[in-house]
Amino acid sequence: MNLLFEKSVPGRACTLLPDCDVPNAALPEQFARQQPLHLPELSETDISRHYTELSKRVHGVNDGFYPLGSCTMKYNPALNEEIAALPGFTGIHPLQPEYTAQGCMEVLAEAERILCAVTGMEAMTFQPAAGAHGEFTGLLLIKAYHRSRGDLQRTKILVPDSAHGTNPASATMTGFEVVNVPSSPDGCVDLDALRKAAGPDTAGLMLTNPNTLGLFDKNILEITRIVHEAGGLNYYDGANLNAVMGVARPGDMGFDVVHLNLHKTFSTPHGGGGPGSGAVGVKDLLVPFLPNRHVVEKDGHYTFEDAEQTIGSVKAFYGNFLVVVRALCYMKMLGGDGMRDAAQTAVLNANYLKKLLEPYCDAATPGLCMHEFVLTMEHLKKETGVSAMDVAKSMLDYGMHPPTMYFPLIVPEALMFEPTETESKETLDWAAQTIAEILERAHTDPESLHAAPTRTPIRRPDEVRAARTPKLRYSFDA
Amino acid sequence: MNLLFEKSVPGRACTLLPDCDVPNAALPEQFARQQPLHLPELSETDISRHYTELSKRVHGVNDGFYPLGSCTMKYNPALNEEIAALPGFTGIHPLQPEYTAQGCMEVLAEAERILCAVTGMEAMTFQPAAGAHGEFTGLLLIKAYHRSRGDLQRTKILVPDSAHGTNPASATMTGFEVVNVPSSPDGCVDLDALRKAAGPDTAGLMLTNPNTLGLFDKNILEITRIVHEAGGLNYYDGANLNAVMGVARPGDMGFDVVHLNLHKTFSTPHGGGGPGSGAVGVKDLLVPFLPNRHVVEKDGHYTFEDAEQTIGSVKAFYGNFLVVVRALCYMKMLGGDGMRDAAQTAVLNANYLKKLLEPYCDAATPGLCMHEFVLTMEHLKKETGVSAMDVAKSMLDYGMHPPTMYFPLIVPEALMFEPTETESKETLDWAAQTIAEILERAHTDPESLHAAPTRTPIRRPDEVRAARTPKLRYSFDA
Amino acid sequence: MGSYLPSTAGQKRQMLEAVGVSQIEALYDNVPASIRLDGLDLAPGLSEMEVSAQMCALADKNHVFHTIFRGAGAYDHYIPAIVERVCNKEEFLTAYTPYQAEISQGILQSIFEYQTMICELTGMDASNASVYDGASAAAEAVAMCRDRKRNRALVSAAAHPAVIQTIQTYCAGADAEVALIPTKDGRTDLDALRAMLCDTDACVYLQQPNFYGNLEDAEATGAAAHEAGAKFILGIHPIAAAILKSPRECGADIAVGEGQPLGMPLAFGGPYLGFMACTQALFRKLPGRIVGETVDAADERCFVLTLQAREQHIRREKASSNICSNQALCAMRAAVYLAAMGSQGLQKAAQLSYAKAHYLAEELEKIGFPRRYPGAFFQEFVTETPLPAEQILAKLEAHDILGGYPVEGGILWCTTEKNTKAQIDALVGLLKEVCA
Amino acid sequence: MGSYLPSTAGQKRQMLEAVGVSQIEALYDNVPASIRLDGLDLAPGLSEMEVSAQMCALADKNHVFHTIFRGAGAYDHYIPAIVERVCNKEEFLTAYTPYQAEISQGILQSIFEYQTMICELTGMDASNASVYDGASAAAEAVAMCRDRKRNRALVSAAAHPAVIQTIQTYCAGADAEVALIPTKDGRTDLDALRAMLCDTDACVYLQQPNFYGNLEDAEATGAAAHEAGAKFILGIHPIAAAILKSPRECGADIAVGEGQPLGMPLAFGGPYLGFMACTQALFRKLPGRIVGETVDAADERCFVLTLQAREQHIRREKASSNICSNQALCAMRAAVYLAAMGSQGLQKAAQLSYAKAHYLAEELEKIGFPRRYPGAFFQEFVTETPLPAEQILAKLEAHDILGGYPVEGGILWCTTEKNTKAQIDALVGLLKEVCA
Repeated sequence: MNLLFEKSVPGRACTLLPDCDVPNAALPEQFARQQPLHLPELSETDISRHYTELSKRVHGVNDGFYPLGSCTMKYNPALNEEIAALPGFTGIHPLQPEYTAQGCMEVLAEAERILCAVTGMEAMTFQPAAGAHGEFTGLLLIKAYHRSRGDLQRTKILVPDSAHGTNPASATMTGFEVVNVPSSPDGCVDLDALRKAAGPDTAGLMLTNPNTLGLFDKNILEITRIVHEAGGLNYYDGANLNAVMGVARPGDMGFDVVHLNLHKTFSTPHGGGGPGSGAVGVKDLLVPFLPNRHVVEKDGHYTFEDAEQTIGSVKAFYGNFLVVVRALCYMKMLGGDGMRDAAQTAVLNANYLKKLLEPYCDAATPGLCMHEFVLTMEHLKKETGVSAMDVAKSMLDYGMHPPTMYFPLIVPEALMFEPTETESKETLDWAAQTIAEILERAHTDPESLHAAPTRTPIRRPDEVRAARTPKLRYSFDA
Repeated sequence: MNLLFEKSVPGRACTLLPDCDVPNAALPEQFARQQPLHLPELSETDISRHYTELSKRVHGVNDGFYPLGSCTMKYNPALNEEIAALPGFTGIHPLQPEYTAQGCMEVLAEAERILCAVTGMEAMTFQPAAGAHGEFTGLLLIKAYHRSRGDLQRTKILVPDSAHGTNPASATMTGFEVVNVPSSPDGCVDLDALRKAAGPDTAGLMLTNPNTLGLFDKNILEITRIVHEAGGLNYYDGANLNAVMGVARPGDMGFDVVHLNLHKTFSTPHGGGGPGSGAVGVKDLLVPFLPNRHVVEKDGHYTFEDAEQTIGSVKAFYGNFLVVVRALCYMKMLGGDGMRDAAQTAVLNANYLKKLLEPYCDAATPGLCMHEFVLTMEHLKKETGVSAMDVAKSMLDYGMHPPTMYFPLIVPEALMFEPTETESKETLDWAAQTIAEILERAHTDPESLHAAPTRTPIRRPDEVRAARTPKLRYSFDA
Repeated sequence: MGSYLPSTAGQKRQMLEAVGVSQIEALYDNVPASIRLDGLDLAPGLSEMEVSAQMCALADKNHVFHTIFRGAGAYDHYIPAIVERVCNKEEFLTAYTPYQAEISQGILQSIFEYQTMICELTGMDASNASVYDGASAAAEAVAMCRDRKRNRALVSAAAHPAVIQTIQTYCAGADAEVALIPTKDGRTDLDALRAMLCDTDACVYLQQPNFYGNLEDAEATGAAAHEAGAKFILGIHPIAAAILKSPRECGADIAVGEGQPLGMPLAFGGPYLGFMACTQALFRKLPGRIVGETVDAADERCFVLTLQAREQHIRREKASSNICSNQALCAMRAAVYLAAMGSQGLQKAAQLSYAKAHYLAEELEKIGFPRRYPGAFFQEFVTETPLPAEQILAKLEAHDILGGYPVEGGILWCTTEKNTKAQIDALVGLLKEVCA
Repeated sequence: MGSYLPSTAGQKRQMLEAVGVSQIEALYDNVPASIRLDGLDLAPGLSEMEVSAQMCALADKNHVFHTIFRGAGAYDHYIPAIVERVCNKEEFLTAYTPYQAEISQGILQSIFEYQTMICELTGMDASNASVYDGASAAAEAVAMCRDRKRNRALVSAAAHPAVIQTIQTYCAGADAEVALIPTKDGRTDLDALRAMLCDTDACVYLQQPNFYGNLEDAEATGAAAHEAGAKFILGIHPIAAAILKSPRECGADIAVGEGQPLGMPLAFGGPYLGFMACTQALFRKLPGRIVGETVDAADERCFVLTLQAREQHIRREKASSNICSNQALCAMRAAVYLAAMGSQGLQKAAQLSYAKAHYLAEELEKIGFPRRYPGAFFQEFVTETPLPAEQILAKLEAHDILGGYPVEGGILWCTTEKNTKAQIDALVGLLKEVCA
């Protein structure tokens, strides 16, 4: 379909703004733009139809099953959107006097209170805008902590090899050196390797638990003890909190700092890639370093305060506030029991789907899983030439979003499924049957899988060409 | 796709309401329902996905060209929806004290003032909920007028044969006898026939002008004079006001009462068939009979008043208020000049599209048209066997809503196009080219048109079966 | 200045040229010169920003009450968030009547589902796709019952006044008679009804619960009507219907009602929703659009507008109703509402509304607001007042409470599931204070 | 009690059975018993109706000012209705990062269009798909410029304080140095900058217009930076950019800014939008998602996430940024906003904001609020105040006006196209009264 720019007609416009009602004032010539500005010229009908057409070329959670591993694509409640659109939230200037924004501040304080109870933490900041931003913030806190003690030798962050790519990248951004810790054959952290890696240069460990294989590390208490004993701190990547909320708390597992993806675990929509919220919770020892503008309650009145040795700002103001509003709605709906129910059901759904699929393909790990699991198409590929990619692309033709492909890196031809708790048994049954059919077709008609998808708005894109000859914007000269 | 009832799972539910916080009270047994109540049991995910799927099986104005004649499917501005959703409008009880609802009352008064200026009327009621409801109301006013004068012999309403079916039906509902007035060969009212029909038993004339052939009756002043001289009143069916707003006024044409379709001319959305608003405007002589609860301003304060000899209520309260809100937004945007611009552009678009199509098929009337025009497929059918229906159904495959089919009844194999002013030249060019291709294919491959559509969610339905063995509800026993 | 016109001046020139006229005014040659306007006597158009500001200012001139104890035909029930979300989808909003079934299955199926739900609520066999509101639904139902021999409608005086007025207006149009059945103790007087009934009566219209919130003996009323050969029309509250005897159980031939409680905001009276359902014997007389199930050319189940031979565009002056545009989007709201509530949820809404009204009535009784009528009631009831109603209500309004509706001899109070015990207790406390 | 779980108890039992465990807790065998929770110390869940009431009550505790003369990093520009309407479409809302291009063209194309618009606004060659906000965009831009030899960033002290803080925080993380360029008369001191610059400086960051609303000599700043071999980063206001010299014209290597004015509500500080664009020479260093054009297997134009070799999920610890989730939906808002405004509309918004600020400044001057800094400014400016700022602002707040932002030595006023002459005159009248 055409681009907005290709639909543009010179002279066409929406009539949005009034004429000037004050004496005109002329911008001094030396500041004035000379370069032409090509924005599309369109009527409201054009715009509305353009985006309506685009909306039909998107698959969201509301369009169907979306078991994208590690992304927790659960249903986004309608109430959240209704509440986040209230003028009493959207119309508040971030710098208006605190006494006129007590409701917003209470939202932050209340969300903090609940999330601290869920994670076993002491305080929480909402400034980080996404999970990776939360990791960065958490590592800055760890860094500040060691510095404040004059413990300057701690330059290394331990990261298991099953970690999300953001973990090592965040460590690097924070000036740390990354030490990869291998997994043992059962998919958990290799304790011996960890013991070897941990030492006086260890600033901390970053761990996702349940990990990216969907396993709760049974040695979790030992792991965090090893790091603590080496003088390091433990960082919990909350990407997978949905498996354990209400069941076990990172704080009780021995973690000192945790980030949460409010847009994953707490049902706020992903918006095609954001905005998210990477709230960071900390234990007592890290409270003095929290990002600035932390909400504090005194006698029912809320104020912003800066921590004594604050790391400063990781962005302007207080974070993606409206995302926190949505998460608070969700948490109030569920309450403590509801969160536990949600987690347990997410785990049940994953195990059920895994069980349904196991007759047709290989799981990366045997037995029970948490909220997600990984399949490997290694054998399939050897036998039929059909790759994980082919299987995933075939799923597109059935109106199903594929699982995460080729992750975690330690599993060859990986497909990582996270069905979430808001999917019904009917949907899981249907998905399993559909995937089974695809896998069967891999043997009988592998070509059809290489050629998939065929019923989608476009066929497989040429990604190599995109990267080799980058065209990153529309060219008006062409 | 499945029905909500087929997706229902016993025990599944949304958690919407709290438990009872007052002492329970038991409904006496003699009033209690015994009959089972089968409502679907669904989660919010189920509901959201169900309607998302349904939304993809609908063609709205935002999905593409919608030249449905006589329905004025113009673009529905986003602002209208934003304003109509304001709690200051949606949260007002119709029976709350007038001093707490002055804004709502001002909306009605302001919309009345503008629409009176547009139509040349003295007062306006918003109680009627749709065009046909407006006709009914208007005829009740005419009836009340004659009665009030003791003129009880006036039992007939004159209706041209090109009229919408609602006109004769409304006349019957109001206890009048319908006298059909034929059209002359040029598509306008046959003046001689009208003179013959008009007499002391004439209560009034119902006329659509421009008429359903898209022609402005050049004898309009003579027509209304004939009826007036016979002692009847003139009723203006405003379905086609979009052609002339700002250009000429029904009041100046000699009409005494007019209904407007706010959902057509004034850009409020059609909602899949409603809610609309069939506002009725009247000249002085009918003011004493207006429906009750008419807003009146006194010293900047608004009150509801009942006219002296009110016909009563045609529905509860004051009409489809939120539809009036939307129309007022639109009218404020356009102002007087903008309305004229809109009308002229609607007429230009129709003439342009007619011009583009004339090389390929026959127009029902030659020369210029107003905001809509009628094609006849009579020759095409004789030559190729392809009917107006076949042509219309073929258009579905191109993402275009067909024109109104088989109306007006006086034109055989009629297709009635109303492109409206919010369509661009590009769209009209595309539509004309597409239709030309279809018409060409009627000659080369008529079968393909009989078989159309093929790219729509369903193929042609068996309407005869639907009517012969009516299944009007889902059966739980089946 | 505002405009939604895509055409640029240059394009208009091109199009005029193609049409063969030199200027746009020439397209109006048929319009007599004497009535061509120079311009409208209206303010010039505004920008979107200005219109937005003006309209918001109008909305701000209204007061949205924090707490509402008023019903009287418009009810402040809870609207689940999913209702607004679904019905705001532009595809539903910007489509028209589903004439072209191939590209309108979304709307057709949703109406079919709505019709099924209305049949379930009422216990009836067939429902139409909606009419304008509860009052016009009642008037249309009366029209369904009339024939040459039976031309009079008996209407309970305990029905909503607007319903009575609308029936009267419609009947006056059709030169048909309406007689009011008197009330006794806030209920329809059955003895009076029996005495009135004669063989030219087309139907009896009863409202359950009635305008005063009281529960009527609907079965006996229906039996009386049928005995005289008249049809029985029952007007119901669609949430109360979840726990009250269904119209079918009461012997009704036609069930109608105001669908506003099913997910429509108060909105100063509209758009609301008129629902209509009837027995198998009558369904061909139902006015308005009706959706039916059929199959397409590929033998797949699908839905179409059906039984159109009843309608005005086919029958013209022989049609019994002129309705075409209805309240389709409101019907969709009702369907989404009922899908979200489910049977259990709807029964809960009814039960909560009932329990809260009874708690409030009890508490009011204690402080000198005795109930005016004896017997069973649903979510509304009339009390007498120790002070003039206006005085009491004004005091409540100052506390951001919209009190009950003033009626002859007292106040008509209403509760829904939204009225918490705390709100009720606060109301009672305030009234006590006012009347102390 | 609230729940979004479709599974019924019966279905859960079936699924447990299929999995082969007797109860759901058994799925957590790996969780050490010592840390298994009995329950959370939280209130029980609520119904949707209760949550809605509680959250509305929180919103009601905030005050939405009728008139706003405050900017300072968050601007009350007009948001066209079409922006909200389009971006509320559930398909856009509920999708994630467009990993699967075949079913994500809607989002990919919208980002490609956004990238093009940002390039047009800034005059740059390449834009990413957005970062968290203007402050983090500035910090990421600084990171793009650093290498082993050049590790220090020079940042104008006249930039927004939160931007400065964020750059400092990011640099502290990376053990990189930040030095503030002092100001003189409310502008970046160019002489001081020239004196500071040395060959270990990675970049100079300048904000235009700066925090005080003043227009900087951006070209000269850029020239100075380049002379020292440092990169030049220009932080801009995206609406002002419609009429101000573009970053390209000012010689910038990287342009960044806070995209909030492009259709995002104030929303207590977020979500907002960080935009980043750069020259051809630097685009491979851009952090975050980038969408590129390509063709599909049928040779049709389509769009994909591209240049992923830069990103963390490929490069892991060698990536220069960790960003993955960004502000995609905000970027869509900006694109719809810019499409609705068009070039003319955006220039009008800029020109109106400018003219109104200058009118306000003139009127304020007349009543004893002289401008604190000389020279050209855009839509914001600082005035001195005859009374303490807090006292003045409190008075305005009582009249439902959010006055300017109190800064050292005065008040930072701001106007947008939304501030009518009537509002400005009323403000001035009120101030006159206060200070009389």
